[in-house]
Amino acid sequence: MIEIAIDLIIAMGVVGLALQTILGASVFRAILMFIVFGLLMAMAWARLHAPDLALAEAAIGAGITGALLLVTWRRLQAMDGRTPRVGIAARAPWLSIASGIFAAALIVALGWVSLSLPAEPAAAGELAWQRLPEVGVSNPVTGVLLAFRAYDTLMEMGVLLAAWLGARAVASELRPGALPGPAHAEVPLVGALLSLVVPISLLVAVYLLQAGGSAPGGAFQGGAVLAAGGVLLCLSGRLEAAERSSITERIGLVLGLAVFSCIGLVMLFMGEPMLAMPGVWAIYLVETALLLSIALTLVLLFAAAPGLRRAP
Amino acid sequence: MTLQETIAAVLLAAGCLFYIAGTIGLLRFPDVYSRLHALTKADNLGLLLVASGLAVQSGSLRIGAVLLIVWLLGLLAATVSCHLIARHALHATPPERRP
Amino acid sequence: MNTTALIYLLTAAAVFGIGVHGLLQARQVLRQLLAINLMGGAIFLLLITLGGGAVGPPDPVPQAMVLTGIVIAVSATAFALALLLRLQDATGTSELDPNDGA
Amino acid sequence: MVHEALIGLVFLPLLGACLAVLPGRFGTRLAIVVGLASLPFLLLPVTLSVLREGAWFYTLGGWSAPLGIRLYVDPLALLMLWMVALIGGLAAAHAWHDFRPGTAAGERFWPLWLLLTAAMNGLFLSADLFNLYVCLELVTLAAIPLIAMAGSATAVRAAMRYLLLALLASLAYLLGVALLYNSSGTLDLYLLPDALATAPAPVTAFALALIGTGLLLKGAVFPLHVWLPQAHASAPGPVSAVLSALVVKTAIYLLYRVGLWSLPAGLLADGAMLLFAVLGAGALIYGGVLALLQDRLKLVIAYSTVAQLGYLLLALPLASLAAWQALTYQMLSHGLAKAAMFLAAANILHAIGSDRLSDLERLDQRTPLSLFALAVAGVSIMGLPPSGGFLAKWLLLEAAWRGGQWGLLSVLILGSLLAAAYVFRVLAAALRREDPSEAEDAEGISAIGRRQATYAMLLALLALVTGFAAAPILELMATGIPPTWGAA
Repeated sequence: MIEIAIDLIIAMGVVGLALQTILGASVFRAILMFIVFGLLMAMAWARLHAPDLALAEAAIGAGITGALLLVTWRRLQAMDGRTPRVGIAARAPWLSIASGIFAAALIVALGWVSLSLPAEPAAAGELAWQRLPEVGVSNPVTGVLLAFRAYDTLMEMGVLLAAWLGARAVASELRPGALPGPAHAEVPLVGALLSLVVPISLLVAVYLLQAGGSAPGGAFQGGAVLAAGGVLLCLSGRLEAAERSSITERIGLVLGLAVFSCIGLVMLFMGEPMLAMPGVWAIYLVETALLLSIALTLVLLFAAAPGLRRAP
Repeated sequence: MTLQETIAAVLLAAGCLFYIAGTIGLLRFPDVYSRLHALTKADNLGLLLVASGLAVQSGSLRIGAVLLIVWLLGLLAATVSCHLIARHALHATPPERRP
Repeated sequence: MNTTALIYLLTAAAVFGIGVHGLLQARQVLRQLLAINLMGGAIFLLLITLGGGAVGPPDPVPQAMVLTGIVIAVSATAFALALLLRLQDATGTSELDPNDGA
Repeated sequence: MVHEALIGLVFLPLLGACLAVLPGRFGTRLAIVVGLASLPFLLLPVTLSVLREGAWFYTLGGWSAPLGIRLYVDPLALLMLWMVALIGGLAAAHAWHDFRPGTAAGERFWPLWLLLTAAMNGLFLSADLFNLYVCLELVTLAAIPLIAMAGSATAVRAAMRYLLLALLASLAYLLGVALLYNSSGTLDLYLLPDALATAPAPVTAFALALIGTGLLLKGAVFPLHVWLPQAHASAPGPVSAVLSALVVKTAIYLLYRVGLWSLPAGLLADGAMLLFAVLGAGALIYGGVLALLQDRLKLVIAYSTVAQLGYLLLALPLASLAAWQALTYQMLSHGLAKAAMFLAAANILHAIGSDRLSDLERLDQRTPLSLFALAVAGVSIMGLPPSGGFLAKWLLLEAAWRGGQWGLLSVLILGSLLAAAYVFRVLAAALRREDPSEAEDAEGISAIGRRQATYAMLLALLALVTGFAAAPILELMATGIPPTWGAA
């Protein structure tokens, strides 16, 4: 009974926050609502027995995405010189009504269709549980990500790399000085916080990585936590944008993709199938490379810069 | 209900009470500073009570230690963010209107 | 059907619809991106709930799909935000005029 | 050996992208050789094996489907892969001069181009619905920055619009896949028909409608084409070429895969095919009329893409061998001709500084090679003999005639007339002589201009040659006819 009540509270909160996100009076408010939406989604994941996702949602969905949205909003404001238009500017009254009706119809159809499906693991999922011992890790999600569907994970690293390459390509076309520089006054407390939080984020990232084999965690969650430490360093002005990326940064960006592909190719030329993992050590090696690439890419995307350097 | 469970329940309930008080303060107080005051004070204590309630309930020293770290980190984050928000609010108001 | 699953399936459907509505009627690109992210979240919720998350450990395959999806969503959002800055820089506005270029 | 070659088609461009990210001119050059120039050599053994043994699967990681992900290579996939290798290769050769390795622009351009190539190859080979989603996103996220790199405000606006709609389309696709996974228990395209036989029909219909809508939006099928003309017209030349020749085709290709390979035959399939045909007819006529009304060369070519994509859907209800050969041949000949046109248009734009039709006079003197390429490619687009386009359209007409589809027949003829009108309108504008004095050859002056004109010319000639050397390709395509049509 109490569990149903908790579910209801979470569900109502999620729906309410989603509404607030699209109706929020200002863009800033809408972004805040979206961040809280992400946090509440993390609770929904926990309730749905998916702690891996709860971690990922809190760290990536709410944390990194939220930071990206907020920093972009601030940059847009500084470029614009005025606040983005207040209130939801509807295109035409009839369009708003039509889209409302369409959305409502979609909700009914989707709700009806999904309720007619069995809410239980599918055939592929059953197989994943059965064949997990062959992989050598006990967290099934890690097994799927790094063994059964490793190809997805590899392509996904390509997507992350493309996002950074794309962001760099369009950002370098910006008029010189278009992006406002950071405006931080030195606050003593922040230094104290950083000296604690950044090492802790590294520690947590390493913990999540090694825990990922048997417990919730893994390269993505760890990478996002490490990236959060980097974001803090950028925000406080400890790291600042550089015009070019250093060779270390470039290697770091492609490390995940390159190590993953190369292990796959080595196995292929040893007569094994492509992307077969030679052992649990290989999974951890790949995950370490993924973690470093994810963290670095996310920090660089946040800084909207080709590279970073230590502030003088 | 064993003694352990009773203590845990009391601690959890007390923690929730503090959270509710903090939230009411956030919603009802007039300006940034008093809101922050309500929020940080009440919530930090609330977090401590909830964490100790959970620690008692689990009865494990290891989980208790982890919860202690959670509380300390929460405290740290709340302190710094509260300080930054107050600082920002102070700089955003012109000197003659500052409290 | 288990009540928890029912609750979250309806939540997912509602959030998806809200996202569609937000995307169709918002003018600022930032708001449209928020709406797209809401829709993504709704799909992820649907996947996990249908995968049996309401009753026990859910199907690991959709969980891995959602993890991949979350990373793709943050990548797409990050690139879209960079492009948005460029849009503001090149056109002086962070909105797309519905009447041009079509 | 043939397995290694197949894997190389995806992984060499991917590793090339990694290499191109590293600094220095040498890395980028090596990356282009490894990732792009190698593709035809990798494709040769794969093609031979398909010719000898027919279509085959490759199981990644040794985890058999439905648990793992499979690659599938069949004649249709081969056709698309060859198009990526040839059209992408010639467009890359064209881009080499504008985005030289070692320059700042080249450093930004090549990693994205290589990722786009890897993503398209991955997409054409993948047999897994969710993996296809990842590939689709990679295609989108690699292609859109290339549009924005043109730098103009129009290009940035077009890129933003494209991105938002492409993300919406991916989400519709993903939602459909989520529902299908739960109702059928598998993500494998080729296990789906059996698995769907027992699934509840309304769920299947709804999921497929979502997938279809997403793909129609990504494929810019009328009336969901609004993002395409500006995006394709404002991109840099070689990017426009691959966008029109390859990137939109990825969605159409997936539409074929889902519609013709995974959909259980029956009422649903028939209805969907009829809808596609109606949309295709709309695209053909609407795109043709709008192409006729544009006053910029690149916009004419872009609207022509909207129209020509219509052919790819129009013949779906015919479900015959001739129709299948016509569709695949249209895929190939349109790709070649359209890429040639966009490269030629880029050369003209570069040489005379404008692509307004009113500024195009006397192109036969100013940019003779590019104009010739444009005209030859135009012959294929119009469907005049002896081009590849002619053969594709002829096969379509024949299939429609045999099927007794008079409505379809008249739409086909109207479409060809419209294509003739807009191509002739461009050529007439280019051959005008308002000023009797001789103009000088603006293109032949520089070696780069000559070389860039040659790449456009090569593509146009290929579009022409496919009209002669069709028999082996058509035979191969006949062996790859979709299972639902093979019985017909």
